[in-house]
Amino acid sequence: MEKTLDKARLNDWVAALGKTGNWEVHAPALEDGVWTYQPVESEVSLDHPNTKQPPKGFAFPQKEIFFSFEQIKGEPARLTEVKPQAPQCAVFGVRPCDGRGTVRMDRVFTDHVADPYYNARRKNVAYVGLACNVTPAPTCFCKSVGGSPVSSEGLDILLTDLGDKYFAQAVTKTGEALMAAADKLFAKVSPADKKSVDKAHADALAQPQRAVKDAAGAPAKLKAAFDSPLWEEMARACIGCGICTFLCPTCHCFDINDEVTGSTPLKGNRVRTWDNCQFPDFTMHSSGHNPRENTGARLRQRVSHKFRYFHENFGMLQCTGCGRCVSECPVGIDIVAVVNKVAEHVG
Amino acid sequence: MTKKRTGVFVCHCGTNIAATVDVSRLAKEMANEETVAFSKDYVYMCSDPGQNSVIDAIKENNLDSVVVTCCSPNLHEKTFRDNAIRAGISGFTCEIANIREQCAWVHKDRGEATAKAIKISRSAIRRVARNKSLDPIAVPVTRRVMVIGGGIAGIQASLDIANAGLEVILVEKLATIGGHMLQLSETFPTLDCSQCILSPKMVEVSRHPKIKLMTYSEVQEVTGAVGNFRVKVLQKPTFVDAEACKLCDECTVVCPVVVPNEHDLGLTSRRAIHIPFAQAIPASYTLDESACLGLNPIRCGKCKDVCEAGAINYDMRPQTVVEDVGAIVVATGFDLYPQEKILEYGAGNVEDVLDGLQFERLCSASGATKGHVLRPSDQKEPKEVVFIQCVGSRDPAQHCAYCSKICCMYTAKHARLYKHHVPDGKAYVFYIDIRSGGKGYEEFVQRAMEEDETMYLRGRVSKLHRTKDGKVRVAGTDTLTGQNIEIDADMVVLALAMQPSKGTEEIAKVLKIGRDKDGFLAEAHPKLKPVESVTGGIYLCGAAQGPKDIPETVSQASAAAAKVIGLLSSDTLHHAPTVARVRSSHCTGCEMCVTACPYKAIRLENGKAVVNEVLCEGCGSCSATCLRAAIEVRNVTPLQVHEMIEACLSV
Amino acid sequence: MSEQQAYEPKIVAFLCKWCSSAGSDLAGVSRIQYPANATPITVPCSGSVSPMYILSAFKKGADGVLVSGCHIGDCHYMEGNFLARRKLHLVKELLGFIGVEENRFRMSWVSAAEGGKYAQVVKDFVEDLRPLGPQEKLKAQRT
Amino acid sequence: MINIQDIRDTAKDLLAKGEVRGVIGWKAGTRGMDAEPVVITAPEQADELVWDPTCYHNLALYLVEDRKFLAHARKNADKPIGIVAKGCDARAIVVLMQENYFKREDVYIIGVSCENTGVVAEHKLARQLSGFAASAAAFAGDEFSFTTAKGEKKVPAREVMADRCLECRNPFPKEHNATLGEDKTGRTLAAPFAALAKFEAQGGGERWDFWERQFDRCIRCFACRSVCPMCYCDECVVDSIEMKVLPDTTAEEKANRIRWIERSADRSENITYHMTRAMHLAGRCVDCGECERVCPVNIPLRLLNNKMEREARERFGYEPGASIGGPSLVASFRDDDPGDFIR
Repeated sequence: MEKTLDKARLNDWVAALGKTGNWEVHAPALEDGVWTYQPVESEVSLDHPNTKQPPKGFAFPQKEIFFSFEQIKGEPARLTEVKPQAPQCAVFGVRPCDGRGTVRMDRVFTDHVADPYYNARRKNVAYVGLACNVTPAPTCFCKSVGGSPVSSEGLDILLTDLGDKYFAQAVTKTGEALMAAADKLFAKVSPADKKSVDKAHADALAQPQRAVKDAAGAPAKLKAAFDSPLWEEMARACIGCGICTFLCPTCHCFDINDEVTGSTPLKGNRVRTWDNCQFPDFTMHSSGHNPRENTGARLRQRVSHKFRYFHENFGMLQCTGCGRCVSECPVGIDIVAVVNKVAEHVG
Repeated sequence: MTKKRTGVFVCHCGTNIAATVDVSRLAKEMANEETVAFSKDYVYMCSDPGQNSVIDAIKENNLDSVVVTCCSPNLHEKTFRDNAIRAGISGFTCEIANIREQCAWVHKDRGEATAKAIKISRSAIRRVARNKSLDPIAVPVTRRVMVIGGGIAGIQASLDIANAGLEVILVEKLATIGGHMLQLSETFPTLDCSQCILSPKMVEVSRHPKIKLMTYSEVQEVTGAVGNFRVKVLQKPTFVDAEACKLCDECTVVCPVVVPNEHDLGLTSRRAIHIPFAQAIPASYTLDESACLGLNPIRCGKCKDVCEAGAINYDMRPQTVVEDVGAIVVATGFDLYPQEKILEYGAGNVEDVLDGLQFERLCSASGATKGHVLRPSDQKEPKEVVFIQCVGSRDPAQHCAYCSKICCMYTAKHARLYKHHVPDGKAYVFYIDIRSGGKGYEEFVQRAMEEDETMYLRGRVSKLHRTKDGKVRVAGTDTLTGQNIEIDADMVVLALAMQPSKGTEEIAKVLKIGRDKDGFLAEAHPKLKPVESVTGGIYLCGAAQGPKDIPETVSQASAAAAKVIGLLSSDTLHHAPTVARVRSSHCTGCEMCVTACPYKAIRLENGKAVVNEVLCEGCGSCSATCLRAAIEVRNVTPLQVHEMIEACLSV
Repeated sequence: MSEQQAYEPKIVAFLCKWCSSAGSDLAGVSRIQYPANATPITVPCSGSVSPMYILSAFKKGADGVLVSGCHIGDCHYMEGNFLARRKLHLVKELLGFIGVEENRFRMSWVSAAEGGKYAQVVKDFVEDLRPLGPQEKLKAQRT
Repeated sequence: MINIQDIRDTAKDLLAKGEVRGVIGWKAGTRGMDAEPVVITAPEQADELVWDPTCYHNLALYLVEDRKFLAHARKNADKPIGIVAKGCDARAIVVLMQENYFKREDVYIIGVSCENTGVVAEHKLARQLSGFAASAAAFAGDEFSFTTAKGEKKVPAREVMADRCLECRNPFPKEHNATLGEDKTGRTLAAPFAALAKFEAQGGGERWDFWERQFDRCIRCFACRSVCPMCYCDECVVDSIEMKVLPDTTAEEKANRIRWIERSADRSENITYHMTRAMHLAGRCVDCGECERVCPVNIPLRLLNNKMEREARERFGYEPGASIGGPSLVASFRDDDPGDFIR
């Protein structure tokens, strides 16, 4: 389904979703210099660079309680399942790279074993994307990893900014329902609209970006470079924080802990929280042995996961080129430069 | 770690606890605790059957730890730890939950008190669940003792300890032992001659095979702890070889420098080279470096020239001597409150206004006037003498708040001595009230009033000044008659307050022992540990601990000696094992704990902190300072406190 | 808890073994009554109270935290309370800085002879905590 | 502003003479305008070094990394390592030496004076550029210019300079082996603690509202801790696993670590974490501002540390990073420390 929407009517659509469809609408908002997804209270204006954090938290929140437990002395432990409370949620302004990120998250959490917590949330989230027909950020590289600034992969609707109106393309049934919820606000696509959107997309694709030089060859090259001393050298500045992965749209590692909330009697929750392969304790064994004990090994893991292991498991690169790990790294570790350097090194 | 099997023993303490705390509910709830394998309540846990039931329960139920919820640990911690040991488990896995003093006795509402008792008990159970079975640390002790201060207190303590067979090092700041007692003329209430009773003891000290006397010496630094102190003593040079000196006195004849004589409180003079007084121990001369023209034959050198024995040696230098001792007795005595601070009585600038010690020297046969009471200004016999009590004492607004205790008695003594020297003289005593508790004391004062016709006037002297005709006009009020009184006295004697000696202040710093609000050395407990300082192995006696007279000083010295003898009666001491432990894996060697430790018990070795368990007192300052959780006190670890906090906030 | 039941502040009281715990014993021996809101934890010395203990107590739901030690100059361990005074001053300032009511954290010097003072410190603390209501800012959500 | 060639020449000379085994400095980044930390080990690499207002990083961190690396490899360094250090970096080095982390002779400090300027605050810049990243920048005199997707924007230098630099009293590295640039000790571009004073002027209620919002945002990426040269512990007290396992580590120790905070990034846990960090940095934080800079969710962490710094200074007369031999703030005391808050 393809339609157009006057920019002036964007907020009416958002309001209609809240009223008729019981959708909770989230969109990027600037707070204190940071773009983050926030519940829309009144106005939305989709004029944002990509958000600091990807939208992955909608289906994969940083903390998820699996169940609660209580242990009374001499009795068997009592477990109570906690089901995620996930309202229907429409996320506006998702950039194509992050749309492609959701595809990868979906694969991880549904392919082999369907994660009930993820899926309970995921089925209630709709992504209303926004094509990047603007000058890309200096750290963007989606084109070189198989994506595009105008990709609709993983989105329910892709909006393209045509100046005074949006070109809206429903990609999924959910997307169609979202548009149908305020059918009257949308207009039919004219041939001129079609022409403008094609031009906008072509222009966007023509924008120069940084590039991973040979993404297709990366899996093999990373494999060859596994034991390279290059990793330690490239990670020399790495401080071992969790920014790159916590802000990544496709990083999905987690840890499970029992968090005690009371001791008389003993009770608490089993909790899943994001974990992070860049933290030194990520692979720490209780023996004290740490198979990835330096930042070089951890950088290799992160890059290899994105450009090799995920490819081996799912047939696609995990990196979508959003550039967050590059722009947000406090010390300038640059995944594009790393992959290219490895390629160059392996030859 | 396998889970603990703790026994909980809830004491009713008759109705002391049970009246306010629901003890059976407490015992029942504690049984629900994860680590509790046995729980009961009983009417008197500390009674014989109660204690036996604890021992039996430990054995029968295979318990490895015990919580007794009862009175303050100060009362029965030891009792129940001993029981634990008797039952075959470590005493350090027994903890007391204080639900009497800290709960039952201070709350009325049964519900609230029970709830609080549950939290307190639960907290103790959580703690004990992680207590380690520790054994006391055995420390070999040094069976030698240092006594600091060579007055009557130090002399008595030294003799008592030495007579028990322990080696004693007696350190005195001045060139002779004897202290203030040797300055006294006679002593109350018997009026026996002070020197006559003290000199034999001084000689005994000097001849005692177990006593090493170090005069003209000061303690500089003390390290270590009970059982094993290391003391650095600075021996100042006397420039006279005591062994060689023949006491011929030729040197003082030729010495050109004349300075006031301290022993006579400035009433006489001495030379730069001098013997403090004839009976000084050690019997030798001392060259006062500060007064001497220069320790140099070119400058003077007269004493050295004249000394036939060749005992004078200008090349003597201060020496630091290190002594290892197991215990220390502090007997650094008192000073009189300075007359300069008594502005209302002329701040020491009015002639013929003397302090008590000066008056003693006037009365003393060995004193300035060879035992004739003559007033300093004109060497005439004073016919009217006013004695003023409580000068500087009992005056919280301006001077000392406390009562100096001995002034009533020594003023009565002074009045009587005066009358014995000058039978036709008139003695007046201004007093606030008379405190004459003590054997024969009240009778002594009565005799001063009746036999010796001393005029006691109740009231304070408001001011005094010197008149043109060489009298001291004393203006006061007799509060019994309400009349203002003016006396033109020939001499006035002030019964100045006692204050801790200057040396006491210094030694407290060196030994790091506390002082009370008045500056006297603080005893560990005002009633039950009157001769112990708060630091183990350091004992107190004499006027450094508080104003007291000779009999009391001697008793206290003997008491301190008894404590020392008890402490050092065996070759090893047992030190509480609840000391700091370093987790060297986590220590980065930042030295913060080393700085924070008040006992210098931590040092760095190969970049890691190491605890000297003998010095460590387990205060935990290190643990609270360490940023890395790399040091903790055994059986009060942060993990234990963390869980106790949880217990305190449980519902 | 029914609405009739008034809010009762929960206090964790860290008492040094030598002075303040002994002082609270004296309050008991003297039968001085004071509110039951403060549960004591006896520690060797106020200097052993880590800032973590205070944060932890608040996180576990304490409405107030009291640290009480020997008077300055009387510390059984000579210097522990000096260290506590400096360290806990910083804790107090930091708590106030992030907007935690200053009356939630209290420090006192109570000697072994000051049973009455200990009772008064607890009374005053409870009175000062009452108007503040339950401490929710630092408390962990215990769902 | 110091001539970059002087830094390069100094580094080159040290490496060429073999006086140091490497020099820690900054080089141009690969991803836009920011410089990034680098360790050079050969004289010819010296030409890579740069010096501009994007040299934010407190390079003392890399001395810590270097020591950890050596310790792990069980190596002893035969020569000192060189480091280009701003005033704040040098103060951090002093604190590290105060805590015996390494010895003075292990380091060769090439001090660089910030003179009358400072580094750019990424957060301020983000506000100026509405969150759009700058692909290029030019730093000339009092006006900086930045290029973004939205075009070029000129900004007065002061508007985007970090508060820590504006308020810095010691832009000149007192502890050094060599220095470049003018000694401007005592200069202030803004009143010391100005940002703190402004924040503190609010009431307790407002302050809580503010911090509540901040702490709710924290995602516990621990970048603040990772970037801090003072957070050199191998294992942080708030981590819930035993990182330092030695042969003598007991199973009990491993099993029973205190969970001061849980892994959930809940407000209470986040607060406890940040408060603990502030306490642990009291008297040690040298106000390099790195924690605040790297925070991906813009929590103004410097305020917390600044508060502790001012307390230490005003109440205890203590200045972090002032002397290698002095005692640590919380391990020491003065008889007249304020105690009027105690009943």
